[in-house]
Amino acid sequence: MSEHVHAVHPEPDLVQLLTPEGQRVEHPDYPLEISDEDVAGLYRDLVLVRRIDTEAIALQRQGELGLWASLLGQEAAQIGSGRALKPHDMAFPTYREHGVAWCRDVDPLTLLGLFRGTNLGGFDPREHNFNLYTIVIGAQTLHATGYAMGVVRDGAVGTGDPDRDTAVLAFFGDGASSQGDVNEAFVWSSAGNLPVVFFCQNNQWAISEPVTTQSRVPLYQRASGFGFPGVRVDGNDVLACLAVTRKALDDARNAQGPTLIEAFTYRMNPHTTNDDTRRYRLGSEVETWKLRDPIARVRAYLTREARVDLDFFDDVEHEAKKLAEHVRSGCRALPDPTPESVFDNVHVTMPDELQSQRAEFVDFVSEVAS
Amino acid sequence: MSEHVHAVHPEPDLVQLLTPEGQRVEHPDYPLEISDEDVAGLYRDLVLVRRIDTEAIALQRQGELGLWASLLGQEAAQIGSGRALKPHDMAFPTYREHGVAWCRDVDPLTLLGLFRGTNLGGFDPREHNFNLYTIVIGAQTLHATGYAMGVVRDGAVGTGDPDRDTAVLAFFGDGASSQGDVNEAFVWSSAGNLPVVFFCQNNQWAISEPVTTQSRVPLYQRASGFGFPGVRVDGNDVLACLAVTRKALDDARNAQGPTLIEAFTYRMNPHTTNDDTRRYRLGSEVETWKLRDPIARVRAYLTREARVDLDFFDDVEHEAKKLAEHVRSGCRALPDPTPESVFDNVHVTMPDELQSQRAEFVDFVSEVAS
Amino acid sequence: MSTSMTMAKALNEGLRKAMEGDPKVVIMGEDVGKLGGVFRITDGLQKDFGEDRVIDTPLAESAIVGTAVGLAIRGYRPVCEIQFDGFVFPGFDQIVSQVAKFHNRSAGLVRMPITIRIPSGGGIGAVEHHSESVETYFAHTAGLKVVACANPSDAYWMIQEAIADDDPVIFIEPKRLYHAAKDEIEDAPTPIYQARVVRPGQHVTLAGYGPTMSTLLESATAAAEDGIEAEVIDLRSVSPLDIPTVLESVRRTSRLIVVHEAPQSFGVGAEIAARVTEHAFYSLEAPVLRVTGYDTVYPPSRLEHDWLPNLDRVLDAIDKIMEY
Amino acid sequence: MSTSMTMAKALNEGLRKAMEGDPKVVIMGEDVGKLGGVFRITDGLQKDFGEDRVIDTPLAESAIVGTAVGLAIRGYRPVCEIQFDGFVFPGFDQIVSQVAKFHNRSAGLVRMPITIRIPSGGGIGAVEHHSESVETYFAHTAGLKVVACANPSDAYWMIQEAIADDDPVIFIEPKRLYHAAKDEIEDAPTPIYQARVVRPGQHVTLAGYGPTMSTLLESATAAAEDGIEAEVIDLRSVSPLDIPTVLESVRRTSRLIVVHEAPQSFGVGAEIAARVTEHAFYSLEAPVLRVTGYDTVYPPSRLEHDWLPNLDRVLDAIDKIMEY
Ligand SMILES: Cc1ncc(C[n+]2csc(CCOP(=O)(O)OP(=O)(O)O)c2C)c(N)n1
Ligand SMILES: Cc1ncc(C[n+]2csc(CCOP(=O)(O)OP(=O)(O)O)c2C)c(N)n1
Ligand SMILES: [Mg+2]
Ligand SMILES: [Mg+2]
Repeated sequence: MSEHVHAVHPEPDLVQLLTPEGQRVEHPDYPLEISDEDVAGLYRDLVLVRRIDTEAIALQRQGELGLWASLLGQEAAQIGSGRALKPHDMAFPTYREHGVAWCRDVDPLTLLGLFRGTNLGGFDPREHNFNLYTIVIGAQTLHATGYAMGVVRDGAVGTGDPDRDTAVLAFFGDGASSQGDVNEAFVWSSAGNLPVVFFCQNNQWAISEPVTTQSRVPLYQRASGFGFPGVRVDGNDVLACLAVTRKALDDARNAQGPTLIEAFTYRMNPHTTNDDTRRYRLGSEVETWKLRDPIARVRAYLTREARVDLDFFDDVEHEAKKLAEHVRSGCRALPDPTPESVFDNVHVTMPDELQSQRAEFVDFVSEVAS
Repeated sequence: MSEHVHAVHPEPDLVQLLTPEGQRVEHPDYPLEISDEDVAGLYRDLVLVRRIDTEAIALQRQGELGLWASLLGQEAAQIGSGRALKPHDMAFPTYREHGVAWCRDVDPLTLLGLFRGTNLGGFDPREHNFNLYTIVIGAQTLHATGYAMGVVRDGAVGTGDPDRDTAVLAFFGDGASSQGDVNEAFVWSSAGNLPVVFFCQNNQWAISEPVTTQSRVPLYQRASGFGFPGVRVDGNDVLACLAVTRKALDDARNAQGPTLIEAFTYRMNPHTTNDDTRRYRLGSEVETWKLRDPIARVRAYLTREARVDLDFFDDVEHEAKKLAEHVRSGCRALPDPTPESVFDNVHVTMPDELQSQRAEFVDFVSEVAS
Repeated sequence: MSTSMTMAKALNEGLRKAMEGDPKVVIMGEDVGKLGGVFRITDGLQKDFGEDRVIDTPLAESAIVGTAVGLAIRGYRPVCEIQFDGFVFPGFDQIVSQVAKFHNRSAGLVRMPITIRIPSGGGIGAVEHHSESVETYFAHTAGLKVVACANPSDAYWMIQEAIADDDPVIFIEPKRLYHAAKDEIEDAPTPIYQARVVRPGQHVTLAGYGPTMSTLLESATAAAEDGIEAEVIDLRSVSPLDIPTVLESVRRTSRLIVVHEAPQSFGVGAEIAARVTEHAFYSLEAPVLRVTGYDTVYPPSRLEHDWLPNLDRVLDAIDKIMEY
Repeated sequence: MSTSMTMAKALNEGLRKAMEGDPKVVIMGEDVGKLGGVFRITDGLQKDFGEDRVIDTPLAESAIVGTAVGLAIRGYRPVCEIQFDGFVFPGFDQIVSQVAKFHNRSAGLVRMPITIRIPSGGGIGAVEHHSESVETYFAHTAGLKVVACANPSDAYWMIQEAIADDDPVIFIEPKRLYHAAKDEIEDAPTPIYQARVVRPGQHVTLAGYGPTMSTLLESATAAAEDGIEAEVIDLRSVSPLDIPTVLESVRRTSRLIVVHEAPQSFGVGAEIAARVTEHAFYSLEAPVLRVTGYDTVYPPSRLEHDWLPNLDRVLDAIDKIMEY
């Protein structure tokens, strides 16, 4: 592959509603009416999901989790997009959307089983309209596309009934944009004019590979080649992410078809707790991005422009502490699965051969135990 | 999938140098200096490959071939692109590029083994720099991309030496544009700035599916999303196909990276000799396209504007007859493979287990024979 | 409906019944609409059930399967058609890592009632990639069921049972039998995951499935002329395997020959041989023999009839096994 | 170079030797460059051989394999790294339909000297899709060779032999042994497609490969304390299988247990059982037994050690087989 310059600076075409300094700016295509309470609510979300992340990393260090994929730096992208969803919309995450899970009222503990090694997900995606985490890169974008096909067949798009019209939000990363599955999802949703929004968190890195390994042009432009709109948003700006995703989801619900959103953000932590960034990226890059912190700008805005109660920030801090405790104790309390449970749910009805493997296994385990 | 209108009319953005009526027109981006002899040469190519196709269809009817994929209507796209290649360039066909094979000096008989069922291709792609036919849709676009990676590593691009700089030409169809592999090929060649030209023959159909099943926008636009140029050319205009492909190949050789060419053409015959078009398309559509015949316009041009010898057309007819005879008799004379040859070339060195399977098979076949 | 029909027609009727019976059943694949599929198995279904239920998809197998997963999550019961065996591989990841595992990953909370129809095997004089036997890849994958029909009646009933099954099913259709002789449709199905003794005999057991069953029956008839009574078993389900039915037979005959088109090594015959030998070790007078495709690339069509298991090769194996 | 090293280091040194020896060898995969791969197997190679020979590819397995085919046609000798076993499936079509068949389709005129390295198997406490055993899928595919290294010395030599082989090779690396104990690198290789008796014994034969070999050796040691001398065979090559070496052993021990992590059904053990039983029918005192992964989805890591073949399960099988 030929040489590339690795661009970390947002381009002019970036949608921004709140500057890194916390200045509210307007964008012609994305007007946003939002109350101070709501901004405060978003602040709360951002702080709390960052706290969940911090705790999970600590739990991994302590051996309580086998692995953790940190969302640090991507809180605004996830809360902005997550809060744009209606309860009956459906979200398809990768393995990093802990912030979106939060917006879907998924208890953080529900996410930990996969990383603790006590289950493979183990929840019902339909309970909170939030799919199982998907680790195989890109696969979930096709699931989202198929789900959207179902939505269309259920007559749940373009009816004008806000409680009926449904959109699907598919998350993926900059690296995933190279997978065949993701591009097939673009083909299908465009040709089928499906109610799906593709939300790409371009956090600049796919493990050790810079986004330039995947593409020499901004990723949001990919959509145009498939015949649907693409937009790049400041992924560290929760207001912009909210406004842009809301518009795209509305379009989807109104049978206007798919949109690709590229949230331009940064993976502040290593890829996962297993990764070592010193081998491939400069600390200075991380420093640059610290200046664009998604939380600091909202706090600056709230303190300067908005009238939140004096003790609001303390309350959020307090709430974060309580949440942290919930995550810590809850994680340790997660039940270990029973050995024989590996035979459950492989099939809806267990075939005889598996029954006998199970019986043998159960005898054996008890035998060894005794 | 939602409803689509099936557009068969070329769009304004179509590059055309020779009108269906045989009028030579100029295009600012694609000036073409070409002698009457060369146009006559192209005419000869067009007529001869159509004749090969006609004969192959007849041979299939007579049971001499198991199957044939007709190129009827796509002669100009294939001859124009094929003649733009230099000997040391490499072409990766699908299963329909008999015209390109012709331009690579591949004996038509070499192509027949696959369709007769006497081999699976059975030639060396490097002999004429023309790859084996590839039936798995889209797979060859990645082979072309990888070959181009090799070209770069051999320092055979951007040197300015015309005998050294090498381009790769990858063929695929409108249906193939939906495959993950094809889009991954776009990702890689763009990110790697590889010397590969993607030549999509949009013949409006993927078996029974109109191109609108695959995309709601013109296919050439796909390239822009990946960050490289795309152009739509009149696929029934051999001069335009020649000029556009020549330019794209030059760019590739000069390290300007990939280009996507969409040759807007039409599959005049059924998908293969097995297909029945009456189930899915109107005869009137075929009639419309007959008026855009790729050969008629060149003949009109040559008769009206060019000074070719009076007996030129007769000579070509005569040559076509001889070629037809070569194909007919040559096909019937193609040797049947020996039964035990199925064990050859599975591996470079035959593993013992396969040796014994072979031995058993040979005994057995002779036993039954006797 | 006439009760005698070809396998192609039986599949078509079975699909129609399934669609009539459950509005959540959707058919999706390449050319399944107006064309009715390249083998016409879905003939007329789009006309009768509409484009929303019989979907001509873009040309992408990974997406055919991947979107089926999403449809299943939304409550649909997708029936995917893979145009030819050799083209299932671009969809392999979605089948093996998503379809097969989703129910388990969701702790049994989400079901994947997906049927993947694959016209399979050789014998039709096709070009490369159109005659593959892919069942073993899926049989080795936990979470999938793999079945193969061998006659019109089973085709009619098994496709309906596969679609009704809440587990994902790989449905192997022996394409060379699609338009073979018509046959009666039985009034009731034999349960899909049960093997069936299609010819009784006491000297040797012949077990197969799908495309090879006719060869097995011919072989049994021919062997009978030499006084060897072969019991013929149509396994019907490759995974799960109905080993008890095979064991019951082998305990009587003491000899077993397994036949399939897929290459021999690491094929279905190996699993049957291993399991039967383990459970009927003292009943066997001879090792389990296999008559299968060879460990080669599927040959050019002019050679496929030498390559495929055929009457002579099965009779040869019978002679061999009787000599023990 | 020190002659004692971990398997990870041995693979790294082997790759280095291969690259030094042949300028056409290129390494390609996700994160193989600066990072040296998530397991550091390619550590330092991009620094020393440049970005053109150690290629950080876009995130697309089908393209990693598909472009390797094109590179091979152009005369290169690509070594593809698949980051984890579970992620080979998006590249499955290119491996099975292109890599495996190209040499045959070209009538032997084009070779596919492609090595596909797959860190495989479980035991490292990973999340889903990171502990799969995929060897059987490839062993059942004509045209591919499948090998597995079980110790640093084999890792060092076998990776070089695989790369030097003009046939495509699926190279299974037991990831949980990457950073296990160091071991001596032998001065010369045992030919890659030969099995090796790693411990002699006369009562029962234990055959395995890759990740399970350490378990087999521990089991043999434990069994010896009860006076049962188990002969342990490291198959090394899964396809082609070195059956003669296994047969020679079984003719002496009359008993065979095959061990692997992949699910039991339609797995490697079945093929070995079928073939050994066919060729040593009268030598066997007992059926071939299998100690393998179960026919389930790979379990969450907290359960993997119960699920994987382990000392107790192998000893249990030894007791069982000795009772025949
Ligand atoms: C098909 C597949 N190939 C490889 C991997 C290994 N892998 C896990 S995450 C990752 C990088 C993903 O990068 P990106 O899409 O940008 O998402 P991010 O991790 O940055 O959020 C890779 C290569 C995988 N999970 N699935
Ligand atoms: C992966 C794969 N899926 C399905 C097929 C079956 N098939 C053969 S040709 C074809 C249509 C191809 O259409 P297009 O790409 O437009 O090429 P054309 O035949 O029109 O030249 C299909 C679906 C195949 N060969 N490969
Ligand atoms: Mg990323
Ligand atoms: Mg076409």
